[in-house]
Amino acid sequence: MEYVIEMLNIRKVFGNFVANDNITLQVKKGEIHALLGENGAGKSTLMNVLFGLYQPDGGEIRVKGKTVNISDPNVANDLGIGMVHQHFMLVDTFTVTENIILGSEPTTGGMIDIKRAEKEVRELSERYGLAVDPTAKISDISVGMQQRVEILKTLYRGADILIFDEPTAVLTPQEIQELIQIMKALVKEGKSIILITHKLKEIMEVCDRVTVIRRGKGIGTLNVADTNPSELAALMVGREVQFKTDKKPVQLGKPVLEIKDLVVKDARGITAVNHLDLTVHAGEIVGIAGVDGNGQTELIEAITGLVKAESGSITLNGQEITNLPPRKIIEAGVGHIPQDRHKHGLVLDFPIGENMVLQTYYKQPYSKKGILSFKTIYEKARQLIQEFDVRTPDEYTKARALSGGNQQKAIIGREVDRNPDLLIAAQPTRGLDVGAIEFIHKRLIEQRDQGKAVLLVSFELDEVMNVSDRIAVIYEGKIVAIVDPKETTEQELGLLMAGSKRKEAGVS
Amino acid sequence: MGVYEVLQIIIPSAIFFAAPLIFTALGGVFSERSGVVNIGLEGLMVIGAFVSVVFNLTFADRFGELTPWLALIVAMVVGAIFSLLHAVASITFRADQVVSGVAINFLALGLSLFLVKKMYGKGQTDQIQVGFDKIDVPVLSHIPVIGPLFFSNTYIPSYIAIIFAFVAWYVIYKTPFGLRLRAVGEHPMAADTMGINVTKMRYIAVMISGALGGIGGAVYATIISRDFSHATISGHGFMALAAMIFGKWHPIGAMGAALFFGLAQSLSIVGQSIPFLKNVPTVYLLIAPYVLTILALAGFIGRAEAPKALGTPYIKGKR
Amino acid sequence: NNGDKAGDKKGFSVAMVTDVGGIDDKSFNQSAWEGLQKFGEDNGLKKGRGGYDYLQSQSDSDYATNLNKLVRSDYDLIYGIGYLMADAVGQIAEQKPKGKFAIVDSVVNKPNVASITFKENEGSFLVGVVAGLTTKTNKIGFIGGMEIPLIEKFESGFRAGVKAVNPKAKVEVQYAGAFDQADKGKAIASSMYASGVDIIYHAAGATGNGVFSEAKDLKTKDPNREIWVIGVDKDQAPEGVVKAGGKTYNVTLTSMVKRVDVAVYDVAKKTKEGNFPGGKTIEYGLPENGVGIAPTQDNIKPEVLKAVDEWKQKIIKGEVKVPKTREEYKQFEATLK
Amino acid sequence: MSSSRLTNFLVPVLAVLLGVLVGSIVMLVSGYDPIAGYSALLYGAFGDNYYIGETIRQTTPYILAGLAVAFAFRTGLFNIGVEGQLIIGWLASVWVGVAFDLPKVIHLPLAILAAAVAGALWAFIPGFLKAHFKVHEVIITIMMNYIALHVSNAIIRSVLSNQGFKSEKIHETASLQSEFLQSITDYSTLHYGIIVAVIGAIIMWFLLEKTTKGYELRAVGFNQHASHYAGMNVKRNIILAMVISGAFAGVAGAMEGLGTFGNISVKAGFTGIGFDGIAVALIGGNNAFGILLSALLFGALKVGALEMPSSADVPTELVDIVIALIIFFVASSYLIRLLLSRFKKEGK
Ligand SMILES: Nc1ncnc2c1ncn2[C@@H]1O[C@H](COP(=O)(O)OP(=O)(O)OP(=O)(O)O)[C@@H](O)[C@H]1O
Ligand SMILES: Nc1ncnc2c1ncn2[C@@H]1O[C@H](COP(=O)(O)OP(=O)(O)OP(=O)(O)O)[C@@H](O)[C@H]1O
Ligand SMILES: [Mg+2]
Ligand SMILES: [Mg+2]
Repeated sequence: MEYVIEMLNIRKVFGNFVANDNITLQVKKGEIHALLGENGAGKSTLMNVLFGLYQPDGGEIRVKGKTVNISDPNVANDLGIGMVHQHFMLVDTFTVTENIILGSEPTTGGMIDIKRAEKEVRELSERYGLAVDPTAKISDISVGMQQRVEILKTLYRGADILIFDEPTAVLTPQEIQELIQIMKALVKEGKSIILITHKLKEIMEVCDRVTVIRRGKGIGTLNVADTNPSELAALMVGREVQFKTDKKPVQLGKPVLEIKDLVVKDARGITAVNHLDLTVHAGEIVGIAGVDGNGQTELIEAITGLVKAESGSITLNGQEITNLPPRKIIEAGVGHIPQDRHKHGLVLDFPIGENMVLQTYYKQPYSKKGILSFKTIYEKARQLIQEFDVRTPDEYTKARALSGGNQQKAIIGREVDRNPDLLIAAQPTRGLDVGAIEFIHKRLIEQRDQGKAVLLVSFELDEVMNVSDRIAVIYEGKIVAIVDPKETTEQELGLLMAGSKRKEAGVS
Repeated sequence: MGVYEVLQIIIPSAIFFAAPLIFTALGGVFSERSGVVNIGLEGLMVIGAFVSVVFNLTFADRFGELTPWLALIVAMVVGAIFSLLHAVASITFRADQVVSGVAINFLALGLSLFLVKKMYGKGQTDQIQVGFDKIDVPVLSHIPVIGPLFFSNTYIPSYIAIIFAFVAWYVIYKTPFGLRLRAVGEHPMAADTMGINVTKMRYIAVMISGALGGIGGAVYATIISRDFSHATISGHGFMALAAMIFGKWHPIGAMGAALFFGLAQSLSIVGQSIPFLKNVPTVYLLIAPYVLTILALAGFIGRAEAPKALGTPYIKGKR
Repeated sequence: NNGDKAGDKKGFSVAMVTDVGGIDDKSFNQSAWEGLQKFGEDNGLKKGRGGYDYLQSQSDSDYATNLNKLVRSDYDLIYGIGYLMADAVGQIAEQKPKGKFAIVDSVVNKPNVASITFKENEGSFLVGVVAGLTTKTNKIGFIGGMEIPLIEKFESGFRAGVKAVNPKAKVEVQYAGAFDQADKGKAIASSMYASGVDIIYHAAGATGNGVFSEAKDLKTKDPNREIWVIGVDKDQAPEGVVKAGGKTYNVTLTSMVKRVDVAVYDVAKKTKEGNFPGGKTIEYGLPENGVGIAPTQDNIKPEVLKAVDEWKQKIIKGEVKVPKTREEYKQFEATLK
Repeated sequence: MSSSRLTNFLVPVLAVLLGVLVGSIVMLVSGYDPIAGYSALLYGAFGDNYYIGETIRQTTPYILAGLAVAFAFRTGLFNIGVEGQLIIGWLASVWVGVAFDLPKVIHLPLAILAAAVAGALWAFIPGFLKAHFKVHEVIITIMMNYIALHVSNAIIRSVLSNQGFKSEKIHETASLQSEFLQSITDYSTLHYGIIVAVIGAIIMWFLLEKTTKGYELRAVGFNQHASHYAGMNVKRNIILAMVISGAFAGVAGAMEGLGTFGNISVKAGFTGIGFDGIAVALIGGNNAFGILLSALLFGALKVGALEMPSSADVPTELVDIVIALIIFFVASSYLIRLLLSRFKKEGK
C-alpha cells in the first residue's frame, strides 16, 4: 500500500536540544495513524515540521511519493495537509466563518462575501457532520465547537491529510465520542489522519497503526490490532505503568467542606450554580463529574473566593467562608490546583522558585518584617522541585520555560506543601502523559490518606471513576446524583451527566 | 449669543481641530490593529508637518493652488518611509515597541529641526502662503439649520478625514486585507498557520500609520500653524493616541473621539465668551476637554479591549 | 571711525542668552539678536567668542547654565532675554559680582544688573487707537498668550486706546493659556471673527500664528471682507500676506513693535562707553522709540495715522497716562466718562 | 550565565557607540565636523568642575523620572503621566517651601515629602480608574498631564503669587541648593538633589527586589489573575503601583523646585523631563542601577549639547538625533545580540 506521508529520519534541533532525533513516520492513505509519546517527546515538533511551521535540520519528507520542501504553512495547505493544533489557532474575536475563511476569503468586488462564505461553511459542516454556528463568535462557543471549527478550517482548504495534535485533551467525554465519529467519517471520505493523544483507550478505539516516540527518538510503529495499552504505555515511558491506582479503604472523618443552597452567577450574569448542596469529608476524595459548562468552574471559583456567591453558604471546618476574600479562604485551609494553569496557577515570568510561594510569600519564614528571605524561598523551591520531580534546569528558571506537565507538578507541589484541609483539584491532569497522570493521582490519594478532604473536578470519566471515593454528578448547576464509583458504570454516569436520569441525591 | 450662534462657532472649529487628529488616530488604528504599538504618532506628525511646510515653501511658486495638496501627498510618502524605522526595529529586530516609538518621537523632532537649521539657517521656517481654502460647501451649506453648522467655514481636508474614517472602517472590517490585519493583531500564530505573512502585514500596517500620521501633521501645519518650528506639533500625536484608545481601536470610534476632543477644545475656547460661562475662571475651561475625556471614559465608555497580540513581537515557532 | 579700536588687546565683547524660542522666534529674541548684531557690526566685532554671540536654551533649566557659560567666557556684558530669565540672571549676578548683566522684560535689583523694560501699554495704546478708528463692526478682539502681568500690560493699553477713540467699540479679551499653541489661537480667532469681530490684536507668540492663519483663510474665502490682525513685537506684515483670486492681500493692519533691538543696542553702547547702567531700570517707551507702531502702515487710513500721531504726542507729553493693569484700566475708563 | 550577563552589559554600551557612530555620519553628511562636535559635547558635559556640576544637576531629575516610569513598567503599568506628576510635585514642594517657617531638618524633608505625596495623589487618579473601571492608564495619564499644567499655572497665579507668573523663592530652610557644591563647581547649579535621587534609586531597588510588597506588586504586574487567585488584592496593588510611581515623579519635581530653580513659574509647556524619563527608564533596562547610568548619559548629552553650537557650530538638535539612535539600538538589542553571537562564533 502506498504512503501519503513519509517523514524519513527527521531531525530538529532547538539550540543544543535535539527535539527530533532521526524520527521516521509513514502514514498510509485512508488510515488513522496515532503518534504517541510522553510530554515533550517531540510529537508537536514533528508535526510542526510537517506543517511547515518549523524547518527540519535533517531528513526527508515525501507527500504522495514526491519529495517536497514544506517551507511554510501555505505549501502544506497546497499539498493538502491540514493541522488542528494542540493550542487552538483561533481568533477569539472573530466569528466561526471569519476564522475558517481567513487567508482564502471569497470576495466580490474587493469585499469579503461573508454571506457566500457562511453558506459554504454551513454546507461543509453538514457534509461532515461538524455542527457549528457560522455566525457565532469564537469566544462565545464551547471548546468542542471550537475544535470543530479547527477541523473545518482544514477541510475548507481541501486538506486530505489531517493532523490532530491532542484534540481530545480539552474535550468532554461526549465531545470525544463525537470527534471519534467525525474522524471515522473523514477516513471514509478518503482522508488520512495523524492523531496525537495521550489517551491509550482512544488509540485502541480508532487508530489503525501507532508510532511511538520517546525523548525525540522513534521507538517503532505497531499495528493497533496487535498491541495493548500496557505495552504502548511501557514503550512510551520506558517502564511499566499502573493504570489503576491502589487505594486503601476510606477513613471518613468529620465534614470539612459544607456547601448549602449555593447560587452563583457566571460572568454574563446567568445563574451557573443553582441551589447546590455538597459535603466533602476529611479523608475522602469527592469527584465532580459533569459536562463542561454545568457550573463546575463557578462552583470552584465561589469556594475559593474568586467570584461572589449570590446566596447560600460555604463552610470550612464549620467556619463560614462564603464570600471572604481569597486570602482569608486560603488561610482558612483551602488549596487549589486551578483549571487554567497559565492564567491562574503561575506567574509565568517569575522564576519557578518565586512561584512556589505565591500564596505564602508574606508569611514567616519567607518574609520577615516586610523583607523577603530569598534564601528560604529558594531552599523551599529546591525541596519541592526534588520532591515533586519538577524537571527544570534550576529553580531560577522562569516558569514559562517549563513544559506543561512540569508546570503542573510545580503547582501541585506548592498546594500540597501548604498542607490544606481541603484540596481542590480542577482538571489536574489535562494534557499530561500517562506517567505524569499516574504521579499526580498518587499525590491526590496520598492527601486523602493523610485525612485531608479532596474535591476533584474532571471531565475525564476514567479519572473520576479511578480516583474518587464518591462521585457527585453536576448538571445545570445542581448536584443531581451522588454515586459510588464501585457501583456505577461509565454509561450510567454519562446518562446522569446528560441530565436524563435523576437519582435521589443522597446529600448529607 | 444664542445657543445656535454658539453652535455655529463651536462646530466648525471642532471639525478643523479634529481633522489632523482623525488622520493620525486612524493611522494608529491600522498599526495597533496589526499588533504594533505606535506611540510614535507624535513623531510621525512632526515629520508630516515638517515635510509639508518645506515642500510648500519650496514649490508654492511652481504649483500654485495645487501646492498644499501635493504637500499632503509628499508628507504621506515621507511619513510612510520614516515609519519604516519603527517597523524594522519593532518587527524585524523585535524591539520593545514602546521604546521604538519613543525613539521615533525623539528622532523626528531632532531630525526635522536639525534640517530646518541646516536649510534655512534658523530654528523655524517662514510662513507658507498657500494653504487650504476655507469653504462653504456648495448646496449643502444652504440647508437650513444644518448647513451653517456642518458645511460652512470648513476645509476640504476635514471632510476627507471624516470620509477616510469610513473608508478605514470598510477596509478593516469588510475586506480580506482587514480581516488578515486584525487576525495578525489578535493571534499572529493563527494567521501564520493560515498562510498569512505576519511580518508583511505588520510592515504594511505600520507604514499606513506613517502615511496617515504624515497627512495628519501636514494638515495641521498647513491649516493651523502655517510654519514649522519646535512647537508646531506639541502633544497632538499623544492626543491622537488617546483618541484611538478612546475610540476602542475602531476607526469610527477614533474619529468620534477626535471630534469629541475638538468639540471640547472649541467649547472651552468659545466658553470664554458665552455669557453664563464668562465668570468661570479660565483654568476650568482650559482643563475642561481633558476632564470631560476622563469622565467620559470612567463613566460610560469604560474598558477598552486592545488587540490581544498588541505589543508582542511575533517570533515564528515560539509559543 | 573705530578702525584702530580692533587693535586693542581685548576688545569689548557682548553676548545674550535666549529662551527656548531662539534667535529667530520672530519676537523679542530675534529682535534682541538683531540689535546685538547691529552693535557688533557697527563696532567691528566678530561673531563668536571675544566678539558678540548668543546661546540658545533648550529648557528653563538651561538659563543659569548658559549665563554662567558666558561669564566664564569673559564676556563684558551678558543679556538675559525675557522675563523668564530674571531668576537665573539674579542668581548668577550674585555669584559673579564682577560680571555685568542686563535683563530684558523684567527687573532684577542687583548692582551689576541693568534692567530693561518696555512700556508695551503705550505701544498697545497706539494700535488700540488704530483698531478703534478702523473697526466697522465696533467689535475688536484681543488674544493673549498667557495670563501674566506682562501680557496684561498689552491688554490694558490696547483697551484704553480703543476706548479713548471709540467708546462704542467693545474689546473681547481671551487668553489661550500658551504661547505655542497655534491651534488654540486659530480656534479663538475663528470664534471671534465669527461673532463679528473684525480686528484682532494678538500678544501670543506662536499661538498668534493661528490668528494669522484664520484671518488669511477668511480673506481667501471672501476677499471683500475686511478682516485684520494686529501683530506684536515685530513688524508682522510678512505674516499677513495672502494670495486670493490672483490678487495679493495683507491682513496685517499694523503691528505693535517692541524695539528690543534698540534697547539692547543702547545698553551695549552705554556699557562700552563705560556707563553701564547697573542697578538701574531703564524703561523704553514711546519717547525712547522703545515701542511704537510698525513701519508698514499701508493698511492704515491717513486720518487714522494722524490720530495716532496726536495720541502719541499726548502720551509723550504726559497728558495721557496709559494704564498698565486692569485696575488702572478701570480708572482710565472712568476718566473718559 | 556570566556570558549572558556580559551580553546584557555590552548591549547598551554598543548601542551608545552605534548611536554616536551614526550621529557622526549624520554630521559628516550635513557638512559638520563630527570630531569637533563630539569634542564640544564631551567638553560641555565633563570639561571641568563646572560642567560636571551641571551634568550631575541635569541628571538628578532624570534619575527620578526614570525611576517613576520604570517602577510603573515593572508593575505592569505604563505611566506617561510622569510629566504631570512632576509638575504637581514641583508645585507642592515650592508651596511648602514658601508657606512654612521651620528648621531645615524638618522643612526640607517636609517639602520633599509634600512633592512625593502630591505626585502620588496625581497618579492615584489613573490608578484608581484603571483598578476599578479598567480604563486604560495611558490615556488618563496623558489627560492628567494637561490638567496638571493648567492647574499648576492657575495656582501659581492665584495662590502662590498675586496674579504674577512665578512664586516667591522658597525659604532657605527648604532649599537643596548648596553654597559648597556651587563653589566647588565654579557656581554651577549643582545641588544636594543628587543624593535624594540616588537614595530614590536604592529605595526602588530595595522595594521591588527585596520586600514582600515589591513581590506582590511585581506579581500583579505580570499576572493579575494568578495574583488574585493567590489572594492578593489586585485593585489595591494597581493603585499602589501607580501611586509609588507618581511619588518618584513628584520628587523629581521637587528637585527642580527645591534645587535647580528654588521657585516655580507659570509654564508655557511641558518640561520634557517626564517624557525623557520614558527613554531613561528603557535605556536603563527598567532597573534602578541601570537608570542611574542612563540618566547620567542623558544629563551629559543634554548639558554637553549646549556647548556644540558655540564651539563647533553644530546644532544642538544633533544630540536629540543621537539620543533617538541610541534608543533605537537599545531597543533593537536583538540585532546587537545577533551581531555579538555572530562575532563570538567567528572568534572561536
Ligand atoms: N520553540 C522551541 N524552542 C526550544 N525548545 C523547544 C521548542 N519547541 C519544543 N522544544 C523542545 O522540544 C521538546 C519537544 O516538544 P514538543 O512540543 O514537540 O513535545 P510534545 O511531544 O508535543 O509534548 P506534549 O505531549 O506535551 O505535547 C520539548 O521538550 C522542548 O524541550
Ligand atoms: N519561552 C520558552 N523558552 C524556552 N523553552 C520553551 C519556551 N516555551 C516553551 N518551551 C519549551 O517547549 C516545551 C513544550 O512546551 P509546552 O508548554 O507545549 O509543553 P507541553 O508539555 O506540551 O505542555 P502542555 O501540557 O501544556 O501541552 C517545553 O518543554 C519547554 O522546554
Ligand atoms: Mg505537543
Ligand atoms: Mg503538550
